[in-house]
Amino acid sequence: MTLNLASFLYLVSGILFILALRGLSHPTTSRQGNTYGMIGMGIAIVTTLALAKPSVTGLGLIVLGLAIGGGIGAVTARRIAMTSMPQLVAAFHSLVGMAAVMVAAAAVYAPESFGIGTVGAIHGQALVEMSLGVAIGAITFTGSVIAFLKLDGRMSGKPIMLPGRHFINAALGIALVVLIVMLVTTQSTTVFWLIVAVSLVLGVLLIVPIGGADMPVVVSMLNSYSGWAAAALGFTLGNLALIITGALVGSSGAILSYIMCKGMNRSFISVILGGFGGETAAVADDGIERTVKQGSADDAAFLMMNAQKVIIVPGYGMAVAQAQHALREMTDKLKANGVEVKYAIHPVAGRMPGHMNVLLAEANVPYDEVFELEDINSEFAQADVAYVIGANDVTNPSARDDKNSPIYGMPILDVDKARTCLFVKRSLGSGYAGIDNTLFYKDGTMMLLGDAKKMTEEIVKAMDH
Amino acid sequence: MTLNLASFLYLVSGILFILALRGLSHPTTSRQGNTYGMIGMGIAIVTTLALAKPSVTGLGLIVLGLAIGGGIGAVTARRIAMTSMPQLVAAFHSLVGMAAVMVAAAAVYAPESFGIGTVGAIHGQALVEMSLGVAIGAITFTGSVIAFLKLDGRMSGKPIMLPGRHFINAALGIALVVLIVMLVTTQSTTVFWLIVAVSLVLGVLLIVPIGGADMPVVVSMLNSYSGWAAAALGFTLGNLALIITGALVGSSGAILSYIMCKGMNRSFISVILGGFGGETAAVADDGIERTVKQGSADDAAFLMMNAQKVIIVPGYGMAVAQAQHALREMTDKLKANGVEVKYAIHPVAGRMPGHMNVLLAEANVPYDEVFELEDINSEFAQADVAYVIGANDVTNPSARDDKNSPIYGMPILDVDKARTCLFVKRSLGSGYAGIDNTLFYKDGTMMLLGDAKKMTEEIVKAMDH
Amino acid sequence: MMEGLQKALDQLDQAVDAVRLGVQDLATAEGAAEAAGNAAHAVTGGAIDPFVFRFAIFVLAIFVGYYVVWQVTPALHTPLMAVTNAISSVIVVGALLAVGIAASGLATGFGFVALVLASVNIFGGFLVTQRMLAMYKKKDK
Amino acid sequence: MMEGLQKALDQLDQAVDAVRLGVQDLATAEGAAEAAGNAAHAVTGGAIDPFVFRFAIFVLAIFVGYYVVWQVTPALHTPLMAVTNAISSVIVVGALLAVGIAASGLATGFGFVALVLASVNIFGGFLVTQRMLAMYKKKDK
Ligand SMILES: NC(=O)c1ccc[n+]([C@@H]2O[C@H](COP(=O)([O-])OP(=O)(O)OC[C@H]3O[C@@H](n4cnc5c(N)ncnc54)[C@H](OP(=O)(O)O)[C@@H]3O)[C@@H](O)[C@H]2O)c1
Ligand SMILES: NC(=O)c1ccc[n+]([C@@H]2O[C@H](COP(=O)([O-])OP(=O)(O)OC[C@H]3O[C@@H](n4cnc5c(N)ncnc54)[C@H](OP(=O)(O)O)[C@@H]3O)[C@@H](O)[C@H]2O)c1
Repeated sequence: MTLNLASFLYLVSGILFILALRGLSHPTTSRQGNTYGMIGMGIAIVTTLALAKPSVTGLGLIVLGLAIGGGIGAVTARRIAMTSMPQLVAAFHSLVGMAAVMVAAAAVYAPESFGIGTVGAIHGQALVEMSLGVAIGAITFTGSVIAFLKLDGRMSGKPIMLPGRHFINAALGIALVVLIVMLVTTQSTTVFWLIVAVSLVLGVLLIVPIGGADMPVVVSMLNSYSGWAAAALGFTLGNLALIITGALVGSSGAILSYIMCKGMNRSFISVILGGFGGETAAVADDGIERTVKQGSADDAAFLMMNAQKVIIVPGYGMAVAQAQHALREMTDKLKANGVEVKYAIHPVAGRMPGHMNVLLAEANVPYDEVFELEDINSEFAQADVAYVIGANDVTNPSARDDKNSPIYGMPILDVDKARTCLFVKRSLGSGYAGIDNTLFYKDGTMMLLGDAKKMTEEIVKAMDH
Repeated sequence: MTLNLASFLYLVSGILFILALRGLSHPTTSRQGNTYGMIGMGIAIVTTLALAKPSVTGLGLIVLGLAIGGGIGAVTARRIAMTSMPQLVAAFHSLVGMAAVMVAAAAVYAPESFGIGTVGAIHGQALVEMSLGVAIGAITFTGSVIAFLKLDGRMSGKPIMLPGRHFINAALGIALVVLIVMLVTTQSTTVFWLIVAVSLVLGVLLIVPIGGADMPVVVSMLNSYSGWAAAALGFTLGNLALIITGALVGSSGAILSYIMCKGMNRSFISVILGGFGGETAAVADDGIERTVKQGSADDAAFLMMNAQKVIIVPGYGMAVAQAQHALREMTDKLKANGVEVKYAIHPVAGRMPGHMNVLLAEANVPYDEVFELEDINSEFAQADVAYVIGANDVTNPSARDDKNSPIYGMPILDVDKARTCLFVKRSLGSGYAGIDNTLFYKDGTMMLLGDAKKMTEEIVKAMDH
Repeated sequence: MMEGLQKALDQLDQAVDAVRLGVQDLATAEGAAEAAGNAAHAVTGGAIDPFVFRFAIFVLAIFVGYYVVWQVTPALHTPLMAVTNAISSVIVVGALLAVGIAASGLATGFGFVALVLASVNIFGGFLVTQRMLAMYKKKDK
Repeated sequence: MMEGLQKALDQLDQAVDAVRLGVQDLATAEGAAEAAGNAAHAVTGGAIDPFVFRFAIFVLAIFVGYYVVWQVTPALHTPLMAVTNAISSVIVVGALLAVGIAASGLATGFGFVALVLASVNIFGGFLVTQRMLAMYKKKDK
């Protein structure tokens, strides 16, 4: 295959990746989009094989590698619980980061294979591009590993604040620049590995000070990084598919980070600087006696069965409790009884963008019953019951009314406008932002304390009476 | 200047053009966008000068050319009436088309200047790209001239249907392909000029069968063509700014054509095949006696002054009568009297996309009082008066209710839902589509027969009593 | 004349071979590393026809155009037509090259005509757009 | 060795000059027209560094990415994260080149590791996306 034809085919696979993302603009086109993505990947792989013309041994190795990796990937994809998506994505990012580092290493030891010179005589520009790729890749690797550990609960979510960390990070950053210059002048592999080492350390240091709850933004940011790393290596390899994909992934991660920060009304900088979400703030004690109306599953069942319209507001607690299937059963009962049921999703409900939508989809909730904040917020005033299950911050009226609240300005779901507001959670404790929710003490509110799944199941049972 | 730096700067100007179009997503950013566009053009020109390093004579010629063209352009831009926009755009497109032809001719006679070979020995690929550019450019030229003549009323808007025109066009198309092949093999300038001649004829033949009223779609299509011509020459000259701009303009024209066809519920093919909009169809005579309630300016003034909410629906007749300023005066009076006034714009009201918006903007109507169909259509039910000024087809309920109507399926403004519907036009005649409007004979309708501007001015006077 | 070219091409071949040998010799030497790297780069990475790149740029620009134009608010569709017209006259770069480098009288003439036509569009298009856009105002409160 | 390279470069210069002369001689001759055209093309059009083109492609792809991602419906943001992850493993082309062309044992090793890691992502990413997307259903009526 000529290089021209190959480049053209890489362009085709880049275009197919664009179409893959484009498909996600609507659920009906999304599956087709995913297929485009797979075809694009297939074209990229076959083109590369036709270009490299590997020996029999080489081909054997390649098939082996694809089989091992593909097997692990396929099994993981099949087995993983939908609630573990955030962790899975973080883990996958770390792999992309490490793969980028390894490809760069291979390029340093066998530059001829990539047409960027010979050992010890690699084209300067290629070295710069490669160093950028390898540095970002290594940061992505360790950063994603930390994010994975925090999300998976294998490491405390508490922010770890090293003294003088800004100073250390700056020093490491400068060291990176110096090392890259050295690599170009000396072509030394030692320097290359030093770059890798420094970047790995930097990845850890950048992410440990960020609290576990901020990890979704971090994961998305690392997604963006992995894109830029791929693009940088794309420049080195002169590969159009890599350059286009890198830019797509880079933009995608950046935009999702932006959307999350906006949904939480926080600045990206404040997330990255870390230190947030470690301890829950003390509940403001304003001296006013607060009374809470607590209810039982029977009360809730009675209220909802006699309602005309129920809006369900799921949150992080639903994911933790895996309550989506029970919830679906409950709404089926309600609908069978002639009650109108809708789901309202806050842009940052749960722990990653679109988190609630996936879980509801898993429980076979049709996506046209699920509405975004702007589309449903005005309907709470006409609803008889708002069933808030495992959500907290996204309903907190202090974001709307209290200028001193740390989440002031964040858009919220106006569940307090519904006639009755049912809150399913295990305690009166706060959510991710660590802020007391005054709604618990309001007249129209009834607390259903307990695990989201168990409580919902009890309500379902109570409905049968 | 090195070619690398120049290419980079051409890329910058391409990006600035993207930002220019991006700015048009909102009126507040649009002026900034236009500035980006001018800067982009400036960069492209300066870069080319730095690259070409013209002699003093050459520079003199260039300044002269820019001065002559710029002067004509600037004066035209200042003098032109807003109502003549469709014609102006058509005229301008013809210039781009001719410029493309001239540039290609220059390239044929002095290929060295463009780095595509020497006279009689021009690179084959460059010749193919160039022929495409020159053919599309020439078609754009004569096509736009015809469109201009029809829009400006200097030529009858009637479709001119040559017998066997599809056959002639096909033959010319085949001739073009043959000529391009000959050009590549013989490098003869005669063949080049033959290509130009055939394309010029083709441009005329393609557009004359299309009725005057369909010209807006044609203008937009020719806009798209001029883009593709520019892109083709961009390939020849290896110029990134031209390639990017060509693609932008090409997409833009195509999308606008699509939007217009959709707004009229017609297929693009049926527009291009022509023959539409020549004669007005005979008014369907269903034997039912139709009575029309006619009103005076005084009646209209009384009705509107006592209304709570008035929605104004402008159409092509407002543009013809230049009634926008009088209209603005009328709404000022109404607003001063506490009446709520809004403007409703149908996507294909008038004779080009956004036609009504420009005219209203010219009359200082704030753009946040002007609404698109989807955003205002539900409000007619709450309006006391719909003031339909020079619009007809876009209000015709047969598009909504009568499956046999030629415009069935076209979205319409539901003016018939308003308590009273005032129609300002000169007769009971039909509009662009040549279809009778049953609304004229409805109970809630009052016809104000007369010129849109005069009638509105009379209403304003009547309001002062 | 044919022979002249043939000879030249032969010489070119020889030169390229010589470079290749030189590079192999030098592969481990230090100073000339950069030069060698350059040569190797040209052999593989540089071998892609620029047409492929231009085509890629063209296709991506169509995507960008598609999205950017769909985002234009309908109220500004008329200015959109005017401004796309203005920017499509970047074709002026071709005219400038023809007039500026001026290798033949005819070509200069054609270039000059193209220059005048494109200039009408550039100035006319941007200015009329500016005039239109200046009219779009918000309600003053 | 330095001399070898120098000599080669000199020869290259001579060859290029000879080509240029030959082309000028031939400018009016017929048969070799195409060849001459090719040469002239290489001198000007082909002289642009591929980096510029790649950079242009990169910038335009960022624009496309920007628009395409903003159009993704919020309900599909989780699949978006999964699928971007999957496609970012086109980095596999680098791994394939390393393993396939295999010039040094070490490089093959690194390439193999990269290949395995990227494959996990490719299969894992696309399949988990497919699994998620299969769950999004409309109300059946
Ligand atoms: N979605 C994103 O992309 C994203 C990204 C970054 C940050 N965030 C942040 O995450 C938060 C999301 O808000 P949210 O309302 O969904 O969640 P939240 O405010 O974190 O509240 C979740 C609630 O669920 C309850 N809960 C936990 N486990 C439960 C179980 N097994 N059964 C029942 N209840 C349980 C907890 O209360 P108990 O302990 O009393 O049970 C907790 O108050 C926002 O503050 C947002 O800014 C979201
Ligand atoms: N906007 C676009 O991009 C575009 C493109 C292509 C086609 N079109 C077509 O154009 C039509 C636009 O609809 P429309 O409702 O705006 O216009 P219309 O249906 O063409 O009706 C215009 C009306 O204005 C009246 N009129 C003309 N001159 C007048 C004057 N001086 N004073 C008062 N009234 C006058 C005419 O009636 P009298 O003769 O009785 O006065 C005519 O019925 C649609 O059919 C659409 O499909 C639009």
